[in-house]
Amino acid sequence: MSDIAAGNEHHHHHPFLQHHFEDLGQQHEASTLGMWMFLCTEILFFGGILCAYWIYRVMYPEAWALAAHQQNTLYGGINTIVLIISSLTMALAVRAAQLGSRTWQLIMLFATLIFGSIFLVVKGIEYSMHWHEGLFPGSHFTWHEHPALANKVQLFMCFYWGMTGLHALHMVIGAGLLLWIIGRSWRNDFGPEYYAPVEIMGLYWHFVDIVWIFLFPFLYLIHGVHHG
Amino acid sequence: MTTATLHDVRLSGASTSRNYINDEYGALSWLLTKDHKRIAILYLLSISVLFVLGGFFAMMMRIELLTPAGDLLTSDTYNKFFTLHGVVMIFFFLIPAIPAVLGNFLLPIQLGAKDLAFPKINLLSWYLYMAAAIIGLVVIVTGGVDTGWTFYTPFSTQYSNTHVFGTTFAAFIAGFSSILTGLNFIVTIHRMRAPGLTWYRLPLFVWALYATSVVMLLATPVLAITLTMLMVERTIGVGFFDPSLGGDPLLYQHMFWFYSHPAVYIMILPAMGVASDVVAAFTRKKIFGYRFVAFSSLAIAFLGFLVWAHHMFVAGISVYSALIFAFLSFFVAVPSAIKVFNWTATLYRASVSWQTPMLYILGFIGLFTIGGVTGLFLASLGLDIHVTDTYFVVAHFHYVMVGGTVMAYLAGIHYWWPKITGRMYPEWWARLAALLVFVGFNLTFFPQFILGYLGMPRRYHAYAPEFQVLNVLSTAGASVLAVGYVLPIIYLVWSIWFGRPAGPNPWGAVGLEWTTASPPPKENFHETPVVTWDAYDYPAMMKAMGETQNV
Amino acid sequence: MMVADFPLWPDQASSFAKDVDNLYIFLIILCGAVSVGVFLTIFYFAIKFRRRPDNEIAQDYEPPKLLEVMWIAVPSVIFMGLFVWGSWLYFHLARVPDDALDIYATGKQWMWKFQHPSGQREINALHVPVNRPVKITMASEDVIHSLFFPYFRTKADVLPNRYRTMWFQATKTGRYHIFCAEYCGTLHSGMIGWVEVMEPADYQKWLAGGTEGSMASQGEQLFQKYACNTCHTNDATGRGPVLAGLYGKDITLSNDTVVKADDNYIRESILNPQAKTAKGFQPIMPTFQGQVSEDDLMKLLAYVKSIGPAATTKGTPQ
Amino acid sequence: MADTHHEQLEHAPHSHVTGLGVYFAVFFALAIGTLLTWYASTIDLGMWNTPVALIIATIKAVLVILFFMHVIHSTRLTWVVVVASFLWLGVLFVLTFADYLTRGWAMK
Repeated sequence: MSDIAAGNEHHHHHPFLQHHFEDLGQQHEASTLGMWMFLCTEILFFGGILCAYWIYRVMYPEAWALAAHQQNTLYGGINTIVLIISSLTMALAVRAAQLGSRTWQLIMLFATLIFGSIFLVVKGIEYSMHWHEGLFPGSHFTWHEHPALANKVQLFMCFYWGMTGLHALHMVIGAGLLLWIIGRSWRNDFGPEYYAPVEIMGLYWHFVDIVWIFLFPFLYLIHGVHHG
Repeated sequence: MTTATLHDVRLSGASTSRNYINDEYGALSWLLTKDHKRIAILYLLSISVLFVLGGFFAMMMRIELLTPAGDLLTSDTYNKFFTLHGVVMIFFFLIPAIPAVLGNFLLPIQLGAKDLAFPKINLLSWYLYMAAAIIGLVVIVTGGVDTGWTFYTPFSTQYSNTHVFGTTFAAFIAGFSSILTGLNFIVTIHRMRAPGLTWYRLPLFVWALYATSVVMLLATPVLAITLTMLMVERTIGVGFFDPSLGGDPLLYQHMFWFYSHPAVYIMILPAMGVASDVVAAFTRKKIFGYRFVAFSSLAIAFLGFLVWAHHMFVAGISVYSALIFAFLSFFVAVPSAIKVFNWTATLYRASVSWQTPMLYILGFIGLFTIGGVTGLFLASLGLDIHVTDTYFVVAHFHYVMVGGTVMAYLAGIHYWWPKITGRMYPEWWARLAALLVFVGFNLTFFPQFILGYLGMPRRYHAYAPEFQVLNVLSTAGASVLAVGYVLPIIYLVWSIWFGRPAGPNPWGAVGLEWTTASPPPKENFHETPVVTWDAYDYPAMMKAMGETQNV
Repeated sequence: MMVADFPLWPDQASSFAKDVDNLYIFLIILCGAVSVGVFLTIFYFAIKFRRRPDNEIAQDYEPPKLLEVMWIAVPSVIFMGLFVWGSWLYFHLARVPDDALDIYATGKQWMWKFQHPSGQREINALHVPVNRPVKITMASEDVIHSLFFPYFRTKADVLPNRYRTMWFQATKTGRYHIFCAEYCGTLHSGMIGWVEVMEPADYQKWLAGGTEGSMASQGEQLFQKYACNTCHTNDATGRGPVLAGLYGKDITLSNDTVVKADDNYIRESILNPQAKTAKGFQPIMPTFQGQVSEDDLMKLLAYVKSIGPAATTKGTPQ
Repeated sequence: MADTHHEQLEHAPHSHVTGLGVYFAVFFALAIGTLLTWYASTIDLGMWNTPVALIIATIKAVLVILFFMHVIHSTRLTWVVVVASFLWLGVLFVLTFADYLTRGWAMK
């Protein structure tokens, strides 16, 4: 027992070790585990609306294909690539932190922020186009191409705006967090011993990327439009 | 080593000078605290206020229902009161009550940790809870909401003229508070256990909180997205569940109950954990079938996710899926039965003390059993058609939620009150209150089973005259119950100043929380404890006590 | 009302009331025994083994582990039995007899509207003959309601935009409650009525009282009023499918899937015709969404049914 | 001594540094997957269009989770958390669809 008491006194007092943890290892494990738990709730959060989306997709396949056909595949595709690049730069930023390179950390974090912003700008352009085309659900919704399916196309657009909107909101939050991480990185807070915040930031960013990996085919690429 | 450590159970913590309460002073030291114990106190205060508010709505309803005609309140007011009763009691009392108050206070101590894994997030949980509560209060003051706590569409999205958005937003925020609490607990249990504290040495309260947290984490996000979709639909006028677009209101119900059925287990699982700890302490015995009880918590958490559509047997789901859900619903009762039988078996050849916490738990076991077996009526498909949406359901879930959760919450408050405040409550008054709660509860809710079978539907402001006798009985019971609830508030507050000092271990109970001072020091333990004994190892402790002549 | 002084269940006024009550009574006995057993056992143990000076420490006794197996296995077996019993009843309630009398119900905030095939309409009251299966086809005009007949032990939620059916066979003449069991707004508790179970002869007499013609014939008039008959002609020359003999048949759609021409298909084809166009026809029919009330929809449905195959192949109901 | 109390826990941050090659390989796989899923949507695969899109998206997601999010080098507990979230999502989908897909079944 005295052995243990002695052990407890031998903390290496790292400035970012919180008082209630035994050591940085425990702290790192706890925080990444916490982030994974949070992502688990995010999976079920997006999963809920996805489930609803799929129920209706199975009920109204024609309307779903027709509505997806209205989306701009080029913009969606560009955004997918942009987001994948940003995921790569994020992963490289974590690697730079692990290896203790402040310069590469900052470069990669900035790159991530820039690609994330490009994504949001493209998304904004798409939104404004849809808005002017009258594809926002509600009293101003306009649809003439196939009037019998108008209601269900509107239902699809609810999901389009809802799902991409939630995703974009996550992107905005992610960009804010990136700014904060960049600030800390600038102060040279991170190194091989302590990089949990960068890693957690990365987990979040990759998760947002994964959501888009699913949203792109679900909302833009539904095969099967029969023009009758 | 065993004896040495158990020896400490009686001796350590004698120094009461510095503790978490008097460590710092001033309002800010409480509002900005990261100490899990202080946050638990913040929760205790806010939850108590909301419990009284929810109770007020209940009492007004019971008074209205004295007569068949709707004469005291208008229909709209009555509808708002039952909605607010449900919203306040479920989202602001039952879900956070045991985890956020007792769990927050005790989990780190029972684990031998200095705090939860994420103290700042813990404080954030409380602020989110308060934000939600304040939005809820604003809604109440500015006119309320009348959709029922279930917010069924299309009534909530297109027909109600009340504050649906504000209320669902409040529930949404409260959900985040609950998610963060669950997350914090799981990480803490995995990563912050004291040396030697293996999984099978954990108190069953910890197991129960673990199972609860899993449900919080996996179910609450689906509520969040469902309410988000509802809020969007309410705001832009069309949306996801809108029948005129081809949307299906039953889809809302599916998604809502995917959360709200498991939420029932968020409310009852911690209560079962309290019951296990209290039964062990007041029988001085290890819980019979410890591992069965521990794993039955996890089994409930898992099976609880597979049964949600039993709320929808008459709603228009397919007959075949109703069969699946009914089948699974029966089996969620098995782990609950395991617990009840194991608690009962623990009493055999025990040393049963009739102190207040045990009184509540004895009541809990009986009432929870009634609540559980009446669930079988509702799982039996053909019978459910008749009794669903009637007072039978109301009685059933009050037996589980009030007879179960609230009784266990009161048991836990009394059991750990000496630890939390360092003072004993007055035993005689406490026993009287326990008796009043038990009698008042049964008088209130038992008649409602009969009312339900007679066909009185839920949420009725005015009712057919032949239902009056039973309703009067129920209201009479509610007033007894109200007295039973007011008494503890009075004597517990009284005891903070005038109660007998408790000492570290007034019950002679085993558990890390009883090895530290009452109230505990800010860091919980002066040095990290090393655990070498099993949970509820009373024989070993009694032996240690005998050896030190310190009875 | 034949309410005893202190009844424990309502009168058994339908063919399955007795079945439901039997399961109820069985469960009361079973669950009562379990609950009372648990209560008595805990209090017996709590008193017998109460803490006394010679009993400060619990005896070091572990009951046999076999108990655990027992109280997992025994409830499981009982639950299987209950599941089968309850499901048997549920299927019984879900399976509508072929010869049932058709009645149409509309729920709206806050009243019940019923229409009889012969054309009678009533609000918050329903007249039915005794000892004859009655099938109710229901829809809501606004929010979700639930049509509840406690004396018949049955209820079903009434949904907007979708037909549902329920059935019962009243076995006792008399006057029984109708409740709305799904909360639907301000006057939810006022959305109540009476079902009057009559001798068949009395029911016929009641039916003979003033009417604007049968539902089917009113439907036929609407069929002409909305000019449906210009396309849905009686021979295969029209621009729309022939409706005679159509009801209940399988239909191949333009995308080659097959659907059954049931109540909900007819309903959707009127309100949103291009959603499921029959194969070989152009999607040219205009939508009638918002133009036909729920009541009129039901009349049109009754008309399509009346010219369905059942009208020619099946004999008159007993 | 301080580190022996935590069964699954090593004391230093588990600092497995993934090689640059792996990151770039995953990136190219993701990019190719994106092009592939776009291409697949332009041709008629009969009933296979939806499954193909789903399979490609799932593979991409798994790659991100395993390599970018380092799950492949993480503790068992992390695996459990990841698998559990998808399992529960599966419960939501399967049981909800159990209702919708059987609504049309006739009563015998």
